[in-house]
Amino acid sequence: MTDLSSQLLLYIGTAAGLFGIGLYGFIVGPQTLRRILALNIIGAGIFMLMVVLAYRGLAEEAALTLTDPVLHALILTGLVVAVSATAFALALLTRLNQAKSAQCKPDQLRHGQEPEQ
Amino acid sequence: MMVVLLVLPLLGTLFMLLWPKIAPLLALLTASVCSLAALQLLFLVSEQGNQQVLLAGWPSGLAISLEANSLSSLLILLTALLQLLVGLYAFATHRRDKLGAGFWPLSCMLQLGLTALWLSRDLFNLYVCLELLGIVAVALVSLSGDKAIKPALNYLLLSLFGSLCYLLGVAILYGAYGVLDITVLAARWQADLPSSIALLLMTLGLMLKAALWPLHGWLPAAHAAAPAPVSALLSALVVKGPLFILCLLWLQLAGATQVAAVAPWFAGCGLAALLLGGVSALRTPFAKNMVAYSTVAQLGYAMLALGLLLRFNQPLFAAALWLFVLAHALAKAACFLAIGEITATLGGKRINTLKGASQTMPLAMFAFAVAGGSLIGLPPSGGFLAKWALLQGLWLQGGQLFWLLAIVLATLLSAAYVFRAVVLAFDRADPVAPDFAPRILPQWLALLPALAVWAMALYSEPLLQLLKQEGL
Amino acid sequence: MRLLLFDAILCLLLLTLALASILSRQLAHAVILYIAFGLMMALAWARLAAPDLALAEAAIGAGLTGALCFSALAHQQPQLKPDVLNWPKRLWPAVFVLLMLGGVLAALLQLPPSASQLIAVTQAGIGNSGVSHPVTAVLLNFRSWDTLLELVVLLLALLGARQVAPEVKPATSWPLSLGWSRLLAPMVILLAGYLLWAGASQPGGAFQAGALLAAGAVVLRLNQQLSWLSWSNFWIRLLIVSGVLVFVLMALLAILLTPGNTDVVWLRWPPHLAAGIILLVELFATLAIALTLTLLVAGEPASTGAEHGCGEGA
Amino acid sequence: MDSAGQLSVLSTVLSSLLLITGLFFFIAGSIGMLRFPDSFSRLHAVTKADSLGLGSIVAGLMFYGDLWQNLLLLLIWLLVLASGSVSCQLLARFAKAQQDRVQQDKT
Repeated sequence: MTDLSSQLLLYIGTAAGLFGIGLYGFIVGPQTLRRILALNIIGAGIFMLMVVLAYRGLAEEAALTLTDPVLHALILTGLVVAVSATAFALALLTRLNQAKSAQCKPDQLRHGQEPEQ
Repeated sequence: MMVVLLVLPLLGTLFMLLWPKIAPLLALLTASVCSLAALQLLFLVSEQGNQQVLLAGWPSGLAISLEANSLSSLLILLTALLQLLVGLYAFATHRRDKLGAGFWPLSCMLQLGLTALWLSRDLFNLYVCLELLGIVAVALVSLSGDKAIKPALNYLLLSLFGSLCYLLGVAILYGAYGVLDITVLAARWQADLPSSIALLLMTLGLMLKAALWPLHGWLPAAHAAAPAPVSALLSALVVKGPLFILCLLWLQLAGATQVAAVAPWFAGCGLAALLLGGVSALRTPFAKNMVAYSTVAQLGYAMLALGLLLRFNQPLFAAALWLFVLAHALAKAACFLAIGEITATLGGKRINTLKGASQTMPLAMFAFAVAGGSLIGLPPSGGFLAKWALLQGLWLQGGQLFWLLAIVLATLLSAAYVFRAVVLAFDRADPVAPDFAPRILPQWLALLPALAVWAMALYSEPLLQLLKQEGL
Repeated sequence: MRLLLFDAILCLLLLTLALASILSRQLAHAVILYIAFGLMMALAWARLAAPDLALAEAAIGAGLTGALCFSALAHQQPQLKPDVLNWPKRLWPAVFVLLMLGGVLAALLQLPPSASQLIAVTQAGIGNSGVSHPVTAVLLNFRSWDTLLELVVLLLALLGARQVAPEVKPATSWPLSLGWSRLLAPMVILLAGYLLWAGASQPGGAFQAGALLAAGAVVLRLNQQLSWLSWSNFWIRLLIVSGVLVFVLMALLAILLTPGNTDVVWLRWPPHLAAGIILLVELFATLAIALTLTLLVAGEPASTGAEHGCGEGA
Repeated sequence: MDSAGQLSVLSTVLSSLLLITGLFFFIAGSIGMLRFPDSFSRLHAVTKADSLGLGSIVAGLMFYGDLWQNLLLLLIWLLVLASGSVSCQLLARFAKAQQDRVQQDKT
């Protein structure tokens, strides 16, 4: 079925597994921060797949002494884009939480006092 | 010429960030110069044929390739003109609507992202453009403050997820074929399992980003929460970017068996979007949500045309697809600007705000009605042209009664939600304050694209010819 | 065989950490587990012959994202009771995920074992690219348009984040951490300079150097140093923008310098000038990346407690 | 592991011993962090085990490297030591401040 070596298979399987785990986390949630983490895990899985694909030639063909630099460059670009998006998402989340806590402050105070009484 | 179109918005953005005080001026200047350049590019393409550039002067495959065909240059022209128009509107109303200074550089970046996307023919470069577009769109939505943060965050997360799906598809394709250039890839394409899975993943991501049914859930909230000029840009242009890539993938890459398998699904999704989006637009109590749902419905037409094009390979459907995109962009910009102007002046978000608008704000209401006419597809508007091409194509195929009936039903639905607003507007107006003086300039600006979409009918022949041969 | 065992353990660890991060009860644990995951990921990439990516992932995937997550965590409402999902809510997503995973795996297993032919093309072109490290050549010469757009995306993230987040509250510092951060600063600068310079021929480059510089600057910022480092300062803004600006100006200059009447090609560096141009572009890109990342992390509103946590993450 | 062949038996045994000691400290520290009740004792476990464990691992590895590599290894250890103690102090201060706040609330 496949011509890949067992080492490559292992890593490819892991990459796909990470994609699956992240996907599950993204769908199930429930907190937004966790969904952002899940997106990052999906991203890590995809980048890992790309790293393995770049490593492919090195593992299988003795003639090649080089990993695929194009894929490596793509991953670097992708990493930067991913971290930018994550940073923006987290900034939005912070703002959302601030707005929420400004709303809930009276509530929370009441809640904090309850156990002591 | 392509270089100018890419460099100008980029430099414009940078200078705006350095000197925020003159940002509006720079934005308008950039948009107008870009419009001229886009017009020239269109002439150039129609005279000399497609312009292809391999960036940085490296051999094909290694370098990123850009290509300007007549469709891309038409879309670039549309982008630049709408930017100019919306920029003028935003400039005219930014004091009243408290539009932050952040709008100008962001809108300029939006232009850069869109132009880069229309030109790019490289899978990974398209990914970067998509991300740029997605983040700009979210940043623009979040301009309207606290109430927009939640929809913006939701939009961002889904959009990121969509791009990651697309990226996974790109990774699989690169793993299988070792190239990213779409033309090179098309030559080596084999309809095997990896390529099918990759195509499906990319389609999933792009459908999510383009808010195509059934993945449209984020759109109404996000577009309704944004400030009026931003909603106009988002609805008119941003959702078309992923749609463009989707068409690029299925029309240029996919093999015959893959196309045959997926075409009915596309058409079905398009139809469902038309009907369900129309019903939602009819039922929502908020004015901007109505316009946003109508975007979902109208994107259904494009999807339907794509599905039919893939199935029958009839050039009329290609023309219909892109005519829908053009007509919808103009009409929706007019709708959002008009509704935004009316709700901002009369105060209130519900559709009831429109009550009596035909007397208090006749110009804006006229703009809405005219644009609505194109959404319905009344002759001789751009929407009518598109629908006519679609119907004609179906007629030529013969025996497609089901689709014909469905389109008629969808037309009735869109007529219903447009007339719902218009009828309210002809109701008797609530008494207004004696010093009530709606501003004229923004209303005229909302009317302009509405008139332009009717003027499209004047150029129906060349447009049809151009888009029919293009296909993509 | 022994190495295969190592690979297997590493992969298992990666999967476990990811799963634990997704399923853990508390958000704080999820973030910590994610950071550990990022570090393991860097190890895996180093194992897969991608040292520059491992550097970048350790700095960004683990460090930067972790720091950002921690500072967002500080603003999270304390969770009173963990959300418990009922079975159907867990089952359907799981079924969907398994279906999708099956499809992806089926596709991946059919990929050919041979690498792309682009490697040969890259090697043929590298002589004229101005640098000898292939990844840098791809980033800044062969596919420089991607890199330019990537810098724009980074700038954009800063714009967006600034737009939604209010100003930072001043917090107190503490002599020991201040002293240590000051001691670290010159070392960080030295190392970043080395990374940047080495990027031309070995693993390293603008992004890694920028991330490192940013880490140093963030630590200083958290100790109330570098108060001039803010968006309202024109020169800082100029430096942040210069990453893209110098890139574009160089491209325009390169067009002007192209001899003869050959048609204009965007972003083509003349071979004899390429090395200099790339170094210049990288230098400004590094500064811009460092400043952007610093403002992204430290410019966020944060209370004192959050900032300590943040420093730890970085 | 091919350089191991050049080492004498004594050095191999010594370096292995050091490496095992280091690993033991790491494991003990990790268990301590997971099992200890409050933040102070957790910090104690982690930082102590880290500096000692890393120290012995670095020492164990030094048998394999040349002078320059050994200097680098030493530098790594020193840096980790310093930043570890600084961050430990920071965390402890933070934990103390929190404890004080809780006590103030109670009184």
